Amino acid sequence: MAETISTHGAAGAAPHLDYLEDPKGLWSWLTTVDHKRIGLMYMWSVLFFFLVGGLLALLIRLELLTPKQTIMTAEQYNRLFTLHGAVMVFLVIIPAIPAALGNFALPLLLGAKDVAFPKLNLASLYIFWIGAVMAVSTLLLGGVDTGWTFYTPYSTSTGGGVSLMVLAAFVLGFSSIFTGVNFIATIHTLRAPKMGWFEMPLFAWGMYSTAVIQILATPVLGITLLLLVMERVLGVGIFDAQLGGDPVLFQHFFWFYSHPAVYIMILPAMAVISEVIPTFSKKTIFGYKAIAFSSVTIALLGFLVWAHHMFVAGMSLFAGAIFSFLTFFIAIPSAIKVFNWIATMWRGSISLEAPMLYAINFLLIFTIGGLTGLFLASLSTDVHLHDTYFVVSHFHYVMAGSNLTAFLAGMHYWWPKMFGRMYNSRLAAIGCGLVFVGFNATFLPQFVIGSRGMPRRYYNYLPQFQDLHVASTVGSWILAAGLFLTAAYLLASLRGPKTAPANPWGGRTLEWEANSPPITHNFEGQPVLQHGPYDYRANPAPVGVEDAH
Amino acid sequence: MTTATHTGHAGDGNSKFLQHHFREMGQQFEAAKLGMWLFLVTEVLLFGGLFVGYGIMHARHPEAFMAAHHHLDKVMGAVNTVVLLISSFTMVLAVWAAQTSRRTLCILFLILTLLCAGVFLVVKYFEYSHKFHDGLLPGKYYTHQGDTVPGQFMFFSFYFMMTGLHGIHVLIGMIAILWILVRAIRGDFSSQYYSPVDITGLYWHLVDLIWIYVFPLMYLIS
Amino acid sequence: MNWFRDYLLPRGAASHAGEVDGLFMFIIYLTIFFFFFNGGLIFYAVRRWRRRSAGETTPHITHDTRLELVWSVIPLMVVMLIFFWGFKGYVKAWVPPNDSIEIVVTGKKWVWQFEYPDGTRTLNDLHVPVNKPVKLVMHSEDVIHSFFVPGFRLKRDVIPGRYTELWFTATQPGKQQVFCTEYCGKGHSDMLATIYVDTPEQYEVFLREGDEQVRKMPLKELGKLVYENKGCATCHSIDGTRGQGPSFKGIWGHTVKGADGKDYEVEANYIRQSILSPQAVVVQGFEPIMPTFQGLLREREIQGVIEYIKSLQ
Amino acid sequence: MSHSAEHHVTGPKTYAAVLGGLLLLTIITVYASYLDFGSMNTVVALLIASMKGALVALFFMHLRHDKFNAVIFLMGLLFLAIFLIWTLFDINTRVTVLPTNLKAPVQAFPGAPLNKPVRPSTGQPVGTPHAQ
Ligand code: HEA
Ligand code: HEA
Ligand code: HEC
Ligand code: CUA
Ligand SMILES: [Cu+2]
Repeated sequence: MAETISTHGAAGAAPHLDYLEDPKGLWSWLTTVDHKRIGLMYMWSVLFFFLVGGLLALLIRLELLTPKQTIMTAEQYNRLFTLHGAVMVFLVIIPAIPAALGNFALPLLLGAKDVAFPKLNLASLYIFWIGAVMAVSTLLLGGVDTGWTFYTPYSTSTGGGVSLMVLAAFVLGFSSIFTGVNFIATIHTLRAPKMGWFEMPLFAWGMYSTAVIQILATPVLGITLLLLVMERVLGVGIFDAQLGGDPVLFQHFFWFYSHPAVYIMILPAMAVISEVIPTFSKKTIFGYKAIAFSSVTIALLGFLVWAHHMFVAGMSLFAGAIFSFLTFFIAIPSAIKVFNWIATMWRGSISLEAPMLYAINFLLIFTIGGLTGLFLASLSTDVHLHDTYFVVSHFHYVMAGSNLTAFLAGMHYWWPKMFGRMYNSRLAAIGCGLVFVGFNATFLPQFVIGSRGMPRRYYNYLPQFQDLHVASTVGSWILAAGLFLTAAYLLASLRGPKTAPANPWGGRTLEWEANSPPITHNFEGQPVLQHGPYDYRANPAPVGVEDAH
Repeated sequence: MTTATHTGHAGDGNSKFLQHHFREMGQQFEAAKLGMWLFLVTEVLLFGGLFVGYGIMHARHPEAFMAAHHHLDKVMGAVNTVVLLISSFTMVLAVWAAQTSRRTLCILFLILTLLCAGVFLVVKYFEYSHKFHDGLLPGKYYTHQGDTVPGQFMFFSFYFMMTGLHGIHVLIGMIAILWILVRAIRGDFSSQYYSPVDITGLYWHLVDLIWIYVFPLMYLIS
Repeated sequence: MNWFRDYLLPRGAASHAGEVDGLFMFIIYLTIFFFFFNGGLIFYAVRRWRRRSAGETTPHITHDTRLELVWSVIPLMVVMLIFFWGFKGYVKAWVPPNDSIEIVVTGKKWVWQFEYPDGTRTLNDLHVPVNKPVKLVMHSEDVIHSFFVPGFRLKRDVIPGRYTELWFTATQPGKQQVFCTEYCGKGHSDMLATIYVDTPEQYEVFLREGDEQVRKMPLKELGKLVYENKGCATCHSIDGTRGQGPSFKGIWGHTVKGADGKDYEVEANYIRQSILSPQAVVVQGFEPIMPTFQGLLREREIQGVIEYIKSLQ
Repeated sequence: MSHSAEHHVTGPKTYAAVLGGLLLLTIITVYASYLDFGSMNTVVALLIASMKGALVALFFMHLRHDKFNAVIFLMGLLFLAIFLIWTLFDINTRVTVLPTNLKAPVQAFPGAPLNKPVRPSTGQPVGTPHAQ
C-alpha cells in the first residue's frame, strides 16, 4: 500500500475539517465554489433524474408488455418516451461523469486546489438546475411528443411544450459548455508541478477530449434549437418545405451536435475505466499513450461522421458511402482501448472489489454495444435496421450499459474519497450482478425484436413480437431491482462513521494522497509529482509535498 | 470571496487579485485568457450555425434573397461597420492603457467604446423601425406588399435572427465594459493586473468580427 | 446455422436480401466471437491472477508496440471488409432498372396511399407482381414518414417537399408487412400497410377488378370494411353522433337539406354522388371538407357502402 | 506555462494603422459591391471580410503573439468549415426524383405558385411565397 505522506494531521498542526463539514449549513453549500461540493450536488441531481428517467423507462416497458393499450394511451406513451429520452440524455448521461465525478475528481487527480474558474463552475450547476426545471415543467404544458431528436417538421407542427423543452436543452447546453471550458483551462494551467502531459492520469485525458467536444459541438446544438423555436414562433421557414426550406437540414444541424455528443457520453466512461482497471490490477496501465491519443482521436473523428444517422433520409449513394467509411474508423481507437485494458489486467494482481466488477461489466457490455454499432455503420444493414429496436438496443448498450456502469464504477471507486465511508462490498457485488443480468435480459431481446423488423417509438405492435417484449419487460424489473439495491446500500453507508482510509484501494494517483474526505482546499501544501500515475513498482516514493509558502 | 481564506498568497509579490487556487498571477492570467478564447470558439460556432443556414437558403433561393436585400440600407450598414471598427480600436487602446498603468486614459477609452456601442444600437434602432414600418418582418409576420419575387420573407428571417443575436451580444458586451469601467475607476487595474480588461476586449473584438461578416453577407450581396 | 438466421431475421423476400443477410450474419458472428473472446480473456485473467495477498507485486509493463499494432490492424481490416460488403449490397439496391413498374406512394398521417400507373389508387394495400422490378416514388403530405419493408430489407424516408425513391424485385409470392419507421405522432405505430406479392395472373386480376377481398365478400360486410379502412369512420359515425360529417345512422330513405336549400332523398345514387363528387351536394350545417373518393373506391366497394348504410337503421 | 510572463505590449501607433487598414477595406468592400464579378461576388466579399477579420484577430486580439490561443481559434473555424462542407456535401449530391406521371409538378406542393419553373435540385418551385 502506498504510504502516504498524508495530511492526516501532521504532528501537532490543528487538523483541518473535511470539505463536507467546513463550513456547515445549506447556505454554505448553495454558495460554495468548492469543486468537490459542486461535484456532489451535481451527482445527487443526476441520480435524482436517473431515478426519474428510470421510472419513466419502467412505465415504457410496462406499456409494451402487451400490444395495443396496456396502461396508457398512444399520446401518453409518446410523451413518455420523449421525456425519458430527454431526461436521460440531457439531465443524466451528459453531466453524469464529467460534471459530477469529473468535478469532484479532476482537480484532485491533477493535484490542484480547484478548477480554474470556480464561480463559473457554480454557475454551470445553477444553469443546469434551471434547465432541468424547465425541462420537467413541460409536463405542465401538456408534455412533448417529438422524441428526443425533435425532427422537423413534426416538431414544428405539434402542440404542447416543445418550445420550452427545446429552450431547456439550450440552457442545459450552456452548463455543459461551462464545464468544458473549465476543464480544459484546468488541465492546461493547474497540473501539479512536474506533471507533464504524459504524467497526467488518463482520466484527465478523457475529460480533456470530452471538453473539446462540449466546446465545439454544443453551440451548434444551441443555434439549432433556437432556429427550431424561431420556426415555431415566427415561421422563419428554414426547415419548412412548404415555405421553401428543407426539413432534412434540421437533421444535419441536430446530428452535428448529437453524434459527437455520444462521445461526450462514452469518453468519460472510458476515462473512469482507465483509472479503475490499473488500481485493481495493481499494475501500470498498458499503452498509456495509445489510450490517451485514442481519446483525442475519437473526439475529433466523431465530428466527421454524423450523417450516418441519415442514411435513409434521401442521401446520395456517394455521400452515404463517405459517411459510412469514416464511421468505421472510430472502431479502431475504441478497439485499441478495449484491448489495452485487458492487457493491463494480464499478469496483474486482480482484486474484485465493486468498482472492478463494474469495470468488467463495462468491458463486456461495451464490446457488444460497440460492435452492434458496426451493423448500423454499414450501409446495407443499416437500411434494414435504422429506426428499429435494434438501434434502441445499440444505444442502450452504449449509454445505459456502458456509460452508466462506468458511472457506477466511478461512484464506487471514489465513494470513500467523497464521503469517507465504505459501503457493504458483498451487497455491492450482488447489485452489480443483478444489474448485469437484468440489463442483458432487458436489451438482448430488443436486438432480435429489431432485426425482425419492429420499429422504435411504437406504442402498438404486431402480436408476433410479444414474447420478446415480455422478456424485455421482465428484464427491466431485474435491472431495477439491482439499481434499487445499489441505491439502498450506498445510502445506508452514509449513516456510518467516517472510517475510510485515505487510500482504500492502493491507488497511485494523487487523489489518494488527500484525506478521505479531503479538506476544503484538497491538499495541505502543493503535492509534487515524483512518479507517473500508475507506477506500482515496489514502494516508490509516491509524491512529495512541497509547501508552497 | 475566495481570496479571503489564504491571505498568505498576497505576500509574495502577487497582487491581491490572485485567487487561492492559482500559484501565481501569470498562471491565473493564462487560465482566464484561455477560458475566454474557448468561450469565443463556442460563439463562433453558435453564429456559424446561422451563417451555414443562411448560406444554404441563399443558394436555394438566390433570386428572393437578391431582391430582398435591396430593402437594406447600405449606408446605415456601412456607418455601423465603421462605428464598430472604431469601438474595437478604442477598446484595444483601453487594454493598452491598462497594460501600461494609464488609468485615466483607460477610463476615457472605455467610455468612448461604450459611446460607439450606443451609436451602433441607435442606428440599428432606426433600421429596425424602418423595417417594422414596411412590414419587412421575419417569417409569417412578413406583410410587405408588392413583391415581384416570392420568398423574400426568408431573407428577413435571417436578417432579424442574425442582427438580433448580434445585437444581444452588443448589449452583453456593453454590460461587461460597464463593469470594467467601474473597476477601472476604482483603480483595480495596473500593469500587474489587467486581465479582466484584456478578456472583455477579446469578447468585444469578437462581436466586431462577427459584424465584419454579417455586413457584406446581408447588405452587400449582389 | 440457418435456423439462427431465421430466428433473427424475417424471411428475405426480395432479390438483394441475401446480400444483406450475409453481412448481417457475419457481423453477428463477429460480435459473438469478440464477446466471448474478450470475456474469455477477462475470465482467464481474473482466475489466474486473482489477488491472493496484499503485498503482491506485478511486472512493470508499460506497452508493447507490436502487440498494439496487431490489435489496431486486425480491427481495421475487419471494418474495411464490412464497409465494402455493406457498400456492395447498398449499390445493388440503388439504381432501379428501366423497366420497373412505377408506383407513386404518398404518406400522410397515418395512411399510405398508392397510385398505380393506370391511375388506380389504393389505401394501405399495395399489389405488386412477383419477380418484376417495382419502383416506388414517394413523398409526404405532412411530416416525415418512412417506408419500411422488413422482408425486403428496405427502408427510405418519405419527406414533404421532395420525392424519394425505392425499388425492389419481390421474389416470394405472399404478403409483406409495411411499417412507418419515422416517428410521426399519435398514429405512428398504426401506420401500417400490406404488400401483396402476386403471381402474374393474380396481378392481372387485381388490376382489373381489385383485390380478393373486394371481389368475394358479401356487399354489406365489404361496405363495413370500406367504412372502417378507407377513412369514412374518421368523419362519419354509425351511432348517430355528429362528427365532422353527418352520421350514417338512419339516414337511408330520409331526406336531407342541402346547403342550397333543396331537399335530397338519401338513396343509392345520392350516396354514390356524395362519395364521388361530395361537393355537388353539401349537407346543410356541414363544411364542404369531404375529399373525393373517385378512383379510390371500386364499383363494388361503393355498392358495399350503399348496402352498409342501408343496414344502419 | 511560463511563456505568459512576457506580455507583448503593442503601442497605439500600430493600432491606429490597423484601424486605418480596416476602414480602407470597408470602403473597398462597399465599392466592390457595385462591381459585378459574376459568380465571384460573394467570394470577393468574403475574401475582403476575411482580411479584415484577420487584422482584428491578429492585432486587436493579439493572436500574433499568442500562438496557442490562435490554434484554438483556428480549431473553431476548422470545425465550422467541416460543418458547412459536410452538410453541403449531402445537400448538393442528393438525387432528384420526380414521378413520371407528374402532371403539374408545382401543384404537388401546397402553397406553391402555379406555372412557376421548378428548381430541379429540390423539386421546389423557384422562390416560394410565404403562406398568408
Ligand atoms: C454512448 C453513446 C454511443 C456510442 C459510444 C456509440 C458508438 C457507436 N455508434 Fe452509435 N448511437 C448512439 C449512441 C452511441 N453510439 C445513439 C444514442 C444512437 C441513436 C440515436 C437516435 O436515433 O435516437 C446511435 C445510433 C447509431 C447509428 C445510426 C443508426 C440509425 O439510426 O440508423 C450508427 C450508424 O452508424 C451508430 C454507429 C456507432 C458506431 C460505429 C460506434 C462506435 O463508436 C463503436 C466502437 C466500438 C467498438 C467497435 C467496440 C470495441 C472494440 C472491440 C471489442 C474490438 C473488436 C472490434 C473490431 C474487430 C472492429 N450508432
Ligand atoms: C442514458 C440514457 C438512457 C438510459 C440509462 C436508459 C435506460 C432505460 N431505457 Fe431508454 N432511452 C434513451 C436513453 C436511455 N434509456 C433514449 C435516448 C431513448 C430514445 C427516446 C426517443 O425515441 O426519443 C430511449 C428509449 C427507450 C425505449 C424505446 C421506446 C420506444 O422507442 O418506443 C425503451 C423501451 O424499452 C427504453 C427502456 C429503457 C430501460 C428499461 C432503461 C433502464 O435501464 C432504466 C433502469 C433504471 C431504473 C429502473 C432507475 C433506478 C434508479 C435508481 C434507483 C436511482 C439511482 C441511484 C443509484 C444507483 C445510487 N428506453
Ligand atoms: C374528412 C372527412 C370525411 C371523410 C373522410 C368522409 N366524409 Fe363523407 N362527408 C363529410 C362531410 C363533412 C359531409 C357533409 C357535407 C357534404 O355532403 O359534403 C359528408 C357527407 C357524406 C354523405 C352524405 C350524407 C348525408 O347525410 O347526406 C355520404 C353518403 C358520405 N359522406 C359518405 C362517405 C363515405 C362512404 C366515406 C368513406 C369512403 C366518407 N364519406 C368519408 C366528411 C367526410
Ligand atoms: Cu408515419 Cu410514422
Ligand atoms: Cu452517431
